[in-house]
Amino acid sequence: MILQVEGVGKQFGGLQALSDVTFDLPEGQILGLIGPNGAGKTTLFNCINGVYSPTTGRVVFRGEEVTGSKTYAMAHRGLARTHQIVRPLNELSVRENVTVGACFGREGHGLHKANEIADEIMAFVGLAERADQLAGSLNVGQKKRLEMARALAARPYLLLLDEVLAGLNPSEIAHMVSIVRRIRDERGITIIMIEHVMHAVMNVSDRIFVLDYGKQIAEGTPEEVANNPKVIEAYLGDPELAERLMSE
Amino acid sequence: MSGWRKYTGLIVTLLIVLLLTFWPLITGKDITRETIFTILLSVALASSLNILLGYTGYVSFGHVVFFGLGGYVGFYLLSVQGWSLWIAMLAGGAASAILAFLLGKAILRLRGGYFALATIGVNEAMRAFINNFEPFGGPVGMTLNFQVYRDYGGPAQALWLSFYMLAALTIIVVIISYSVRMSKFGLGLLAIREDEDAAEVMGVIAPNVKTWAYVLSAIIPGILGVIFFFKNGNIEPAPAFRLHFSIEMIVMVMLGGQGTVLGPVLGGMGYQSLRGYLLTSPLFKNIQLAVAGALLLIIVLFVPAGVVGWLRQRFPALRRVLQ
Amino acid sequence: GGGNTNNEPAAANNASSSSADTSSAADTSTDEAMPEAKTETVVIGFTTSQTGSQNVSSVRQVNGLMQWMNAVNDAGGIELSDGTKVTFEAVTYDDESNTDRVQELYTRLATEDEADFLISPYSSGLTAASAVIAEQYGKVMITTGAASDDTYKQGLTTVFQAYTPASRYLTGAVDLLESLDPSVKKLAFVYENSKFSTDVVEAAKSYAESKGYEIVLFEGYDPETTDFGPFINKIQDSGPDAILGGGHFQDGSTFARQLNEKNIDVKFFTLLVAPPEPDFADLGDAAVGVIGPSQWEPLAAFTPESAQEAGLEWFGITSDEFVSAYEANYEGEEPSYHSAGGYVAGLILQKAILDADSIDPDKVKAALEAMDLLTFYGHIKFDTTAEAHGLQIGHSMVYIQWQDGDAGLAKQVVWPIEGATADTLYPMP
Amino acid sequence: MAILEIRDVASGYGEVQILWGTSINLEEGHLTSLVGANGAGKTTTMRTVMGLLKPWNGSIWFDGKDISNLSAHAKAEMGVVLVPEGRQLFTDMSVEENLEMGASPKRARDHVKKNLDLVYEMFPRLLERRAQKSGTLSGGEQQMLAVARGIMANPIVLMIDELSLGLAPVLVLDLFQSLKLLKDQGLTMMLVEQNVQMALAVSDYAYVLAQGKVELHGPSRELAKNEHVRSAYLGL
Amino acid sequence: MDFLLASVIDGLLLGFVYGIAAMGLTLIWGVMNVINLAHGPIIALGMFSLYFIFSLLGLNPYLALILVAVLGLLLGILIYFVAVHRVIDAPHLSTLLATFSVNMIIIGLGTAAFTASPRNVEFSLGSFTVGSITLLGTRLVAAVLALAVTGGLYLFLYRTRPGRYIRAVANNRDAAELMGVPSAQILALSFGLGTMLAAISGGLIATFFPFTILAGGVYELKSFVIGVLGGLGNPVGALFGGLILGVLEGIIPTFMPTTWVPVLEFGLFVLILLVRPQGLFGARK
Ligand SMILES: Nc1ncnc2c1ncn2[C@@H]1O[C@H](COP(=O)(O)OP(=O)(O)OP(=O)(O)O)[C@@H](O)[C@H]1O
Ligand SMILES: Nc1ncnc2c1ncn2[C@@H]1O[C@H](COP(=O)(O)OP(=O)(O)OP(=O)(O)O)[C@@H](O)[C@H]1O
Ligand SMILES: [Mg+2]
Ligand SMILES: [Mg+2]
Repeated sequence: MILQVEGVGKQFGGLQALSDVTFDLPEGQILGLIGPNGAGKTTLFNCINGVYSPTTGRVVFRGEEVTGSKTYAMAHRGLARTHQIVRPLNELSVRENVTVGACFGREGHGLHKANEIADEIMAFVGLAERADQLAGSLNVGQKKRLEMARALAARPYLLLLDEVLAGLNPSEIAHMVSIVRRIRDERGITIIMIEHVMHAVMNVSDRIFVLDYGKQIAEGTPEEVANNPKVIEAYLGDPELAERLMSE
Repeated sequence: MSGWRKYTGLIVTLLIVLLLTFWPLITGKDITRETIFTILLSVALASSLNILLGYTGYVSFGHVVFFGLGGYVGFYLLSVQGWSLWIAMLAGGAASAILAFLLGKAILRLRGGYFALATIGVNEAMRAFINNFEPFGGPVGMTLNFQVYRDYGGPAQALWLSFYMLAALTIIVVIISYSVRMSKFGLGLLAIREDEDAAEVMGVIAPNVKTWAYVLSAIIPGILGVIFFFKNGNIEPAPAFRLHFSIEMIVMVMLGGQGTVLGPVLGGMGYQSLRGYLLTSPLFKNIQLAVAGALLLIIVLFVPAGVVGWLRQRFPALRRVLQ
Repeated sequence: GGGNTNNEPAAANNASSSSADTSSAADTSTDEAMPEAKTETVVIGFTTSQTGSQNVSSVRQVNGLMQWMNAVNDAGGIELSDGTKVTFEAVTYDDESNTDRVQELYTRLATEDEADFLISPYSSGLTAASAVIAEQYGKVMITTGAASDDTYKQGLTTVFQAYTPASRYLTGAVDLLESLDPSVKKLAFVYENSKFSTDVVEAAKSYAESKGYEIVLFEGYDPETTDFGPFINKIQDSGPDAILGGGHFQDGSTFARQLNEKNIDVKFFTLLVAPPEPDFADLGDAAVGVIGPSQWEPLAAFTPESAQEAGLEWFGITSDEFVSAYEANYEGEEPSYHSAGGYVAGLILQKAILDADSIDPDKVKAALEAMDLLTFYGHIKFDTTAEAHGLQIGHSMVYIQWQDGDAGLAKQVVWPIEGATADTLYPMP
Repeated sequence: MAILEIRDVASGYGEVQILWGTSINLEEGHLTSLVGANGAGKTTTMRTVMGLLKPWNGSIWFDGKDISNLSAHAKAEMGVVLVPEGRQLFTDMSVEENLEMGASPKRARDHVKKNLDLVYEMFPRLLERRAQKSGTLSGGEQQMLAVARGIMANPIVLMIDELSLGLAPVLVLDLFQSLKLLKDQGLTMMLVEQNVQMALAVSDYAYVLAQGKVELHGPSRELAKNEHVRSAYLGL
Repeated sequence: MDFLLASVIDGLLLGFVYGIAAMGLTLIWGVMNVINLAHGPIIALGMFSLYFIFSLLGLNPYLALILVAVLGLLLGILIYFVAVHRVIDAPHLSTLLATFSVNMIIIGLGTAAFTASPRNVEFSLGSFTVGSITLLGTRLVAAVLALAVTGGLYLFLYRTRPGRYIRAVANNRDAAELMGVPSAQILALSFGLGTMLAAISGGLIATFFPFTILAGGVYELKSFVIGVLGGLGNPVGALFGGLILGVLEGIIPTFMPTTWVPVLEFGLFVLILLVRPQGLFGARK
């Protein structure tokens, strides 16, 4: 198991954003994390990578307890993430952004080696032509790829992707999905992805985990989850309604 | 050949500093030396501050505290304890570094305006404390007995000595500034400047990196303080911890272009030359402050990236030369 | 008005050369016309606090100095034995009452402007900063408006003090108090934290203690202080009979005003610097009874006759001449001791050049070291020992008090008894 | 009649030109979609219409008046309202204060009560969170609030950038339904939406933007059926 | 005991005026995230305006204060449009330097025009003696006025539409603009209000202490301390912060030399920044 989440809960003032979330993640899996808005998905990421320390429960990463570690410590241990609302280092070039990931990530390379890694990763995600552009001037799709590239450059064991497909058009989504799959297949990196684009997440995940109001309501293969009435009610909505809207 | 080209930015900057250094030797005039002394001092201070302000993005409004504290510690050792200038300089630098380290652990947690205010607070608290601290002469400060200068070849010779040491330190600062800019450490600083939380998520140990940047930007002002007040012959709390001076340092960094190696050098030169001119110009001397303010305002409003930043934007071809 | 109008000094950058011939005589075209009437222009450098806390006193000091300079120049300069006429030219800048600026500007005066002699700025703090530069560049400097003793104990060799040193500023006040009321025992010292005032009160304190006084409060305030509330509360709490202290004009007059507003009862109140200034009268009631030490008063009578009596050489004009010339020059402004101090600094230099019969700095310095004379301002003599070279040892203070007389509020000399113009008003109203 | 006309507008950031003569007409009471690849200039178009960017060329007409050079707040006063990309909430204010701020234009002040009921009905989650600081809402909740605040302005023309960004599928459906309701009440809308299929399904008319120019436009239904359009521009 | 009481009362009365000065600073800071380094010189201009109106026009100082307030408001709006508006969205440093250059301009012109010699407003409301404590009339009136100003500002910010706009613009300028709020005008108004408060506090201070064009600097530094004590953008907090500072300034000298006051003051300031940067009373935004 690369990651074990045991009874994790998080409270903000009077709000229980997460309660008693438990799951294990074997190495090499892609886990889809879905759930309605405000279900606590991002909060769960934040508890795993150390942005918040959980109010209850523990997080075990690669056999060691890491509950409440600092974010940079988690990065050094081999955990990388992207942000739902992108956070590029605006005044630095795309290459420098990616180099930061390589320099300070798990392997902690020197500048020279880190630059080589950055070049390779930028080519991989399709940002090579943008290497010398300032990160702030990228468009949404490119910024998402940049987030991805920075995380990958850290050579993580586990990658947390928070809505990397949001704001992308269908062809971009297809491209991004193939990248996600290749990350796992070619690099053996385990992935958890939060996503609202259903066809994509159903397509790429080995297993899906569903949160609602901070609680786990379902877990299983994409098919099992898609047909789970609780999930349909809380999250997917009435499939016929969609049909009806489109055919009107 | 290509090995050299990699360092063009550094070489250009060093050439400018060296030119300044040799100027008084060429003219052989005391006043040139005095003018260049003021300029080099500004260049060195601005370059040190730039490590924090330009690279890390933390606006220190009270950076003069390191200049003052270093100056006081060194001056005390020189004049009261009778130690040699060299040791006093080291002690001044060390005192500033230690203060920066302790402060770094504490106030660098604060962001943006809060940090800026905290540095003002630290400076004012330090000044008020020294004002009450009898071993350092309290409010009236300390005066160097002229006997001390004789150890360094008499007052006139001591002035030259101070100048050479300042020049050497300026060169060191420029090299440090360049090395930081080009290093992994520097990249970490830039990442912090852009988005500290995101940088941490990527693995930059921000608390440590920031603290070291702070320490690095404090050492040289500490040593410079010793040289400056040794040359001055006396030290008092008000001039040693003059808040206005801190702000002038920021202005210099800003004027030249923050976050670049060359910027603070040009900024320091430009600011001091302009000020020297205004102070003595018969036309402006009565309203020199207002004229300087108006010029500053124009720069802030219309050339916010500073000279170097503006040139880099305008002529991308010059980027290699203008680091 | 006490503005900085009439003394607008020579423009900054025009001091091209110190020994250039000037066109005072029509000898520029024809060499043989009057070959012996050579004119030397001596450049005198100094700064003025046109702005900042020392502004009032500094401007008066410079007014005095300029009056001397204009008088000498109008008279065709000083004539040396070889017939050379020495005239003077001033180069000055605004030091903003700021030590940093002082050092920068004196360096400029000593090098760029090639000043031959320097005069100090006003105040001990600024002067200490400028003295360092004078010494570093080996320039002879006459200090005035600067009484602190400390400066002269740092191994200086080219700096000469016109003022009575701080250590003798308030000792006379203690003597005066003792003569007025032997029953008084409790003193409070509240003083400005500056070189000068600290020197003054420390000397006065040990003098008072040696005379058996009890010091119930001894505390300094920062130069920018405008609110004396906390001190006044402390004074009230410690209940002294007499208050001594102060610092410079601004803080001193504020202190006096607030003490009066709060209706504090003291019998005897002495302040440094502020009371002798004519502007102190603006305080009205709050000024009545306040005593202050003065370097010079128009009423103090130093004359050629008194010089003869004391066996000293007399030099220069009389007090009356000084006052009337000053009032004529500066729109009726009454000179204060700072004005006289400025004038006498020039006078000392003039006498030294005459004695040296040269403008060579080394010779002038030797003449200064040998100087021992009486002027309208009093006795001038410098310490020549290595420990305190340049310290003034000839001159001493007089004490004035503001009294409400028939002609309204007026200053009276009350001490020393020999020179007194009125009895001391005691206790204070 | 077109209530809002964008005539041959050019615009961009700094010295970079993004729009190269874009023309769009919004018919009164219609829902118009603006689609195109990432970076095509959709957001830039909306920002220019709103006055957050100055048009370099061309003009913008609202209700027969040239509004090209008015500032954003003046346009909002007139009833042209934008729900921006990136939400732009008042993060330090509560949910309800945000909604109240939405009703700042004079024309909205009399309808606060009614509109508040409307948006709480559309987004019950907001009612639940009405006293929470909006900065701490989840991504999707923030998106709801942004849309709701736009509605509070009682707009004549409502422009929404990235309507369904980060919203759960169930909500997206509800939202589209609500939009249809609003449309039925006579509101004119312009929509940018990555879920192109859905967008074309609910809108009346659509513009396809590519590299800062309008490549194609026509009734949504026709575009949705056009195979060439589907493959070349919509990535379907 | 009397001594302590007298010191506390002195401090308290002064604290009201500190509070107003700080309120101006913290309003501008809270609303536009601008640390106004021209605050000190504006306080000094307040002093000079009152002085001139009083001594040239012979107006009662408290009537003059109304004029001073209006002038302060207008000056602030002017400064905003000339120096701040262009850089309001730029990084922190730009606004700091922009306001600092205004500081230099005011001080530069001020010294040229007024010289650095101290001025005094020769005005007194006499004093009242209660037991052994003497209270000055001018200070009592100043305290009352300070209370009134605080109340007015509070009501304005939290009970009026422009007040709400100010807070909205403070939070997200673009969004406010999209909601139909003329953000530039609102920012200018906020800046104007901030400088108006500075000018008022300057005017009040002028009725009890002598001053020069440089005199505002001290109050600017105090305002920083108070702003942090009371929490940014919170007018009531600023008033309380001012009172706390005033009382400290009164009490500390009863235990140690007065020159230690700034050491403790700034020490406390840094400490509060460290442990409670939102201020003792929490930043209300
Ligand atoms: N710092 C915080 N303080 C208070 N409440 C918070 C904070 N962060 C999150 N919340 C609340 O916790 C809940 C879960 O938020 P979270 O961001 O994890 O949702 P999410 O599942 O990622 O939703 P989305 O799909 O909309 O992004 C939300 O209701 C949110 O308002
Ligand atoms: N502030 C900016 N400065 C410079 N270029 C920018 C800026 N904002 C956007 N751009 C560029 O303008 C182009 C158009 O961007 P715009 O945001 O209008 O596209 P969009 O159609 O909304 O795309 P998306 O679907 O990604 O939101 C992009 O190439 C982008 O990189
Ligand atoms: Mg989320
Ligand atoms: Mg967009």
